[in-house]
Amino acid sequence: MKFAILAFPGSNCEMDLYYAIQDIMNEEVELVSYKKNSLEGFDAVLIPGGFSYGDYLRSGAIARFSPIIPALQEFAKSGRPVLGICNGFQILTEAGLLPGSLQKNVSAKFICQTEPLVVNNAGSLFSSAFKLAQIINLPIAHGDGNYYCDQETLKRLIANDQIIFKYRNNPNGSVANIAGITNKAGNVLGMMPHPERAVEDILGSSDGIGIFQSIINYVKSREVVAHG
Amino acid sequence: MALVKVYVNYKKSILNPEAQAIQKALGRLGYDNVNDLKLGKYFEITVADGISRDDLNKEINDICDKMLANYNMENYHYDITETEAAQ
Amino acid sequence: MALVKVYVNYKKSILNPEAQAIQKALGRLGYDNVNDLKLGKYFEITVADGISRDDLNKEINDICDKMLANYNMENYHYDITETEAAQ
Amino acid sequence: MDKVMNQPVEATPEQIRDQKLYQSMGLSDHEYQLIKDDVLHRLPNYTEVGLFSGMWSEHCSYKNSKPVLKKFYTKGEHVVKGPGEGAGIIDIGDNQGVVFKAESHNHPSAVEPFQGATTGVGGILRDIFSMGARPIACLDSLRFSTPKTDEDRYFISQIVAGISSYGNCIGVPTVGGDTTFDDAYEHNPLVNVMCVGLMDLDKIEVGAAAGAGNSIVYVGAKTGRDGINGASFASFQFDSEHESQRSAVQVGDPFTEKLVMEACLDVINNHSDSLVGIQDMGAAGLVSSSAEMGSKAGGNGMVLDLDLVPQREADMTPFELMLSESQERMLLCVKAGHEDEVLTVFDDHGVDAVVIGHVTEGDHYQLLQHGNVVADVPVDSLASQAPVYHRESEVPAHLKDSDTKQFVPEIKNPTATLKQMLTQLTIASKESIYQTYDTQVQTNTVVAPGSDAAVVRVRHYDKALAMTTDVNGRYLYLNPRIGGQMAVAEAARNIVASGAVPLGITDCLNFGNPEKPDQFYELDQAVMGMSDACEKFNAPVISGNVSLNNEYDNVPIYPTPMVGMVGLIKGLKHVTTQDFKQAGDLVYVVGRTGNGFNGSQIQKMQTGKISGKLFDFDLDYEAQMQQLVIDAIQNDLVHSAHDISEGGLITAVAESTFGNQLGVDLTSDLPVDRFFSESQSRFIVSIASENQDAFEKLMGENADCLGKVTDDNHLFVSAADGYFDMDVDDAFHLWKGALPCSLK
Ligand SMILES: Nc1ncnc2c1ncn2[C@@H]1O[C@H](COP(=O)(O)OP(=O)(O)O)[C@@H](O)[C@H]1O
Ligand SMILES: [Mg+2]
Repeated sequence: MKFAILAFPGSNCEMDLYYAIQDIMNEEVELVSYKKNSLEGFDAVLIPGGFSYGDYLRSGAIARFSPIIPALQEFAKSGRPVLGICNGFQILTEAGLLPGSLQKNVSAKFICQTEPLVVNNAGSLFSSAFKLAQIINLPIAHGDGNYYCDQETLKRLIANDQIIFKYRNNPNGSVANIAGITNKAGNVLGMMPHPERAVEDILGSSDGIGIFQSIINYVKSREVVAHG
Repeated sequence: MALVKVYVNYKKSILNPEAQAIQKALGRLGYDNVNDLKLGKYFEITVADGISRDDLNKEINDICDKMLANYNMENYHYDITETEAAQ
Repeated sequence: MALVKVYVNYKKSILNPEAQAIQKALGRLGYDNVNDLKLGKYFEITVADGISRDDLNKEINDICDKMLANYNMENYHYDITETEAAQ
Repeated sequence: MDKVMNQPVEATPEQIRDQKLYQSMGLSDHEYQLIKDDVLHRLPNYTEVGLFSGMWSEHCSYKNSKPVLKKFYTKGEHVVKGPGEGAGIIDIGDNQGVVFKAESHNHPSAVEPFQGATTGVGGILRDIFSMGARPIACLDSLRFSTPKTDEDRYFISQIVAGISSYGNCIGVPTVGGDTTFDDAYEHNPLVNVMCVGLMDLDKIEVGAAAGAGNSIVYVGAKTGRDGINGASFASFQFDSEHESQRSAVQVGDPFTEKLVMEACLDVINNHSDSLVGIQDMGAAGLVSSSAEMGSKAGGNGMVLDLDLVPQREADMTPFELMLSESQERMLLCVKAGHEDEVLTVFDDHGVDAVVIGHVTEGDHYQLLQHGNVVADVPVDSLASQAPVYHRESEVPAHLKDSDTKQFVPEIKNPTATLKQMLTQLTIASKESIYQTYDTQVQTNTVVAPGSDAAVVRVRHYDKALAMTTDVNGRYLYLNPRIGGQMAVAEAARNIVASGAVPLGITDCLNFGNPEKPDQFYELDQAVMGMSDACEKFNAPVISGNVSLNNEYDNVPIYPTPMVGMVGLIKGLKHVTTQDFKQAGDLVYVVGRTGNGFNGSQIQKMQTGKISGKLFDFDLDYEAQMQQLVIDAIQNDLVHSAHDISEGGLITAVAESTFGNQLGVDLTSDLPVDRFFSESQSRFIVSIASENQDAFEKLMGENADCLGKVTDDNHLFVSAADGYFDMDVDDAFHLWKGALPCSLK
């Protein structure tokens, strides 16, 4: 299968994702510039962390006007997997692909540390490698990771089982301890923690592999169905 | 030329940690008659001539909806002043 | 009650990278009649009664100098409106 | 608009001479005369005086420190480039070079903490990528006074926020640093940043502009009126009267820098045939980058058309354009005919780049504006022919009759003293600072802040780089030469404790006013001391930075030569941290514990000051202890290693228990007070019990077994005349909470 990693001006985790997919997951992967307007030939799209356009105005606010975004919207609509990590999550909310928004952390400070997460839905295409309620450790590194949505939206997220990961010790003030949510269809995941930073024990954790593995399993199982 | 002043503020229900921190600090410094403090963004946009007021209103609303404010958490309002030249 | 609206802007010679990036993005989106865009901070401060206008002016200047604006790089101005109750 | 209003009126050459206006730009009478009589043989105009004031400032010319810097040990078989370029380079095998340099941003940060810190980070990053290296890590070395007021707390938080905002945004992990608090830095906080980069050795770039006809290309942000005269300003001392010198500050734009960095690395890596040279625009902006590039190439001149320089503001004068310190700008020399190729690369990256001039025959450095020649000086006169001063040196008064007796700590309750020690801000955990830094981006950080040195692996190779910043100004205050040795020794100890062998150092020489003989003495002696140690550890100085005039109302800071050291770990399995790993492991102290109290944290804690003659130090012994520890690590005998520094042995033991929340049960025949001694050359090492024989055989008499790691989360240490006894969890919270609490 083949992953696309979108790179915006100011993205800074695209290579980390690249190495995670290429060296650890051993899958095909290609960087796709924000200037392109097609995502043809890819099975899954990853939107990396970083500071697209310096996070000026609001994180993700400017990136979402990039030429690649219509193609991304199209890709998402087709039901194929899209994973936005950190700034990628922020871009997805700004682009309207995920509900809610990400505000400044309650501490008003950037926080970089490893956080325990609770797997709140192990049935999604992004979390099938985990067990429900499993605790996984993933690093966070963000200043604007405080997830906000109104009560209605939260009810819908819960009712549809769209909350995939929750913080055990809510480091940033997110509504309902939310660390990662999907869209209603379940094929677009936005999460603040960085799975690509947790793919080797020497870096402190390899729990992030489960997320990439889930995506790969999903895509490959569909290939089998399609070809079988 | 028109000068458009746009004010973007957080919606009431949204907690703004920065504003909170400033208000707390003011309290510590003894400014205890400050009952409330809100912090928002303030844009001054200079727009070239040759556009009707209606179109300008449409354009500014557009810019704000699309980019300057996030409807999930922010409100905006603006005023337009005609000016002779860029300020 | 008094509602004080404080506007804080960068001084002229100071680069505002954020405003620059926003203006460029607007240009890319085709809003090419936006000649200039400045971005500053906008505070709404509600102050309790029982303070003379002179004292209020003094206090607001004080707060701005000390905390809301950075005199190295920013200017501020403000207006005061009397209100019935907190907005 | 009223145009005339904006047109600044410049003084005439005669007015500059008669009213000595050059003085306000930082040039002395002697220097002005030199320019007039020996260099130009005519009166310099306003712009020219400006060029010289920038280029002949300490910051650009090193005029006061050059003779001192010559004393540094800079040799070494692996040095590819030593001091002189933007940054130094050391060969680490596999056609790879590690590039590093440090920079001080003390004065800009004192004026405007957030922006001062951000632009410091931005500047040091440009130094690294202009060599053709990708920045892989930053470190920050901070010196503050103990926070007392809200302003102090705000100041510190703004410095930290500035460093975090820039590094995080650009995507370079900030993996280490050091932070200490002492009122000697009350009006002169120190903000030093270091950057480490990695490059392929066949891609080295130099900051030179050679070959008549080749183009000078300006890259990056537009030039504005920010930070004008900053270079000469950075070399001024502050006092209450000079407050008005605090002029325009620069704003950092990490987003633009990220684009500039990627574009420059693209040009260097993929279009090197078109590139003659590249340099960042740092202090004294356009003049310094262009004149240095011109002078370095040798044998050519340069002409720049200022009308072509991208400008953020209207009606800028040549003086302003040349001296502006607007950030995120680079200068390139591009081969004639290859301009379009290079400009296209920048365009692809969304970075502005324009040709603003070219290299000429002859040796004129000429500036044109509106068709007029506005400055015309010999190229070398600005850069390589700046005056050099050999300053006088005299032993400072406080060193003349210092008491040779060592301070004797008074310890009634050892546990209470230890707990008090752990909450001293210099000792306390710096987690609340480094937690706001992205320490992991680039996914190579193997040891993040919190251990001795940070460790960053080299991807796709079985090797890693260890890095640290260190210096204890108190030791230098009591003895600049020995203190200078100790600064390098401590850095090396941290490197060794992490499993690495020292490669080399960079430095920031933060000192007082070199025109005062007693302050010059400190600089001179410190450099000699550092150099002694560099030679001993085979860790040459490959780059550095000088920040003088750190003096307020005639009181200088402690002499504080920040040492940034990088080491190499061959084999990732040798990466070692300070945390005890498992119950049952044996705990050793390596190295002799002597009477090291003058200048120590316990002296400061108990008397409020430091005084007396610095305790003894033996560089040979230090090197020997370090070699033993590195041998033990390379023989796979070591589970944890921690250097003993401020706060002494007991503090190091306590710190080693915190990471994995283990305990210890130790016994020693040292008296309690010695547990706080800061004798150098020591480590706390833990090993698996089955390695006892091998380890003791290797160490001989140099390691004492103190006892065992336990899993009961309790620290118990029995001394000759008392004992330490505390709950590790309690102590951990005291240690961790002290800094955030004092900054609240
Ligand atoms: N300003 C800082 N930025 C990043 N890391 C820091 C900073 N200050 C201290 N640290 C980290 O905290 C740990 C302890 O620092 P320090 O007490 O200076 O150690 P040592 O005494 O061993 O040199 C180190 O890992 C160091 O890198
Ligand atoms: Mg150490």
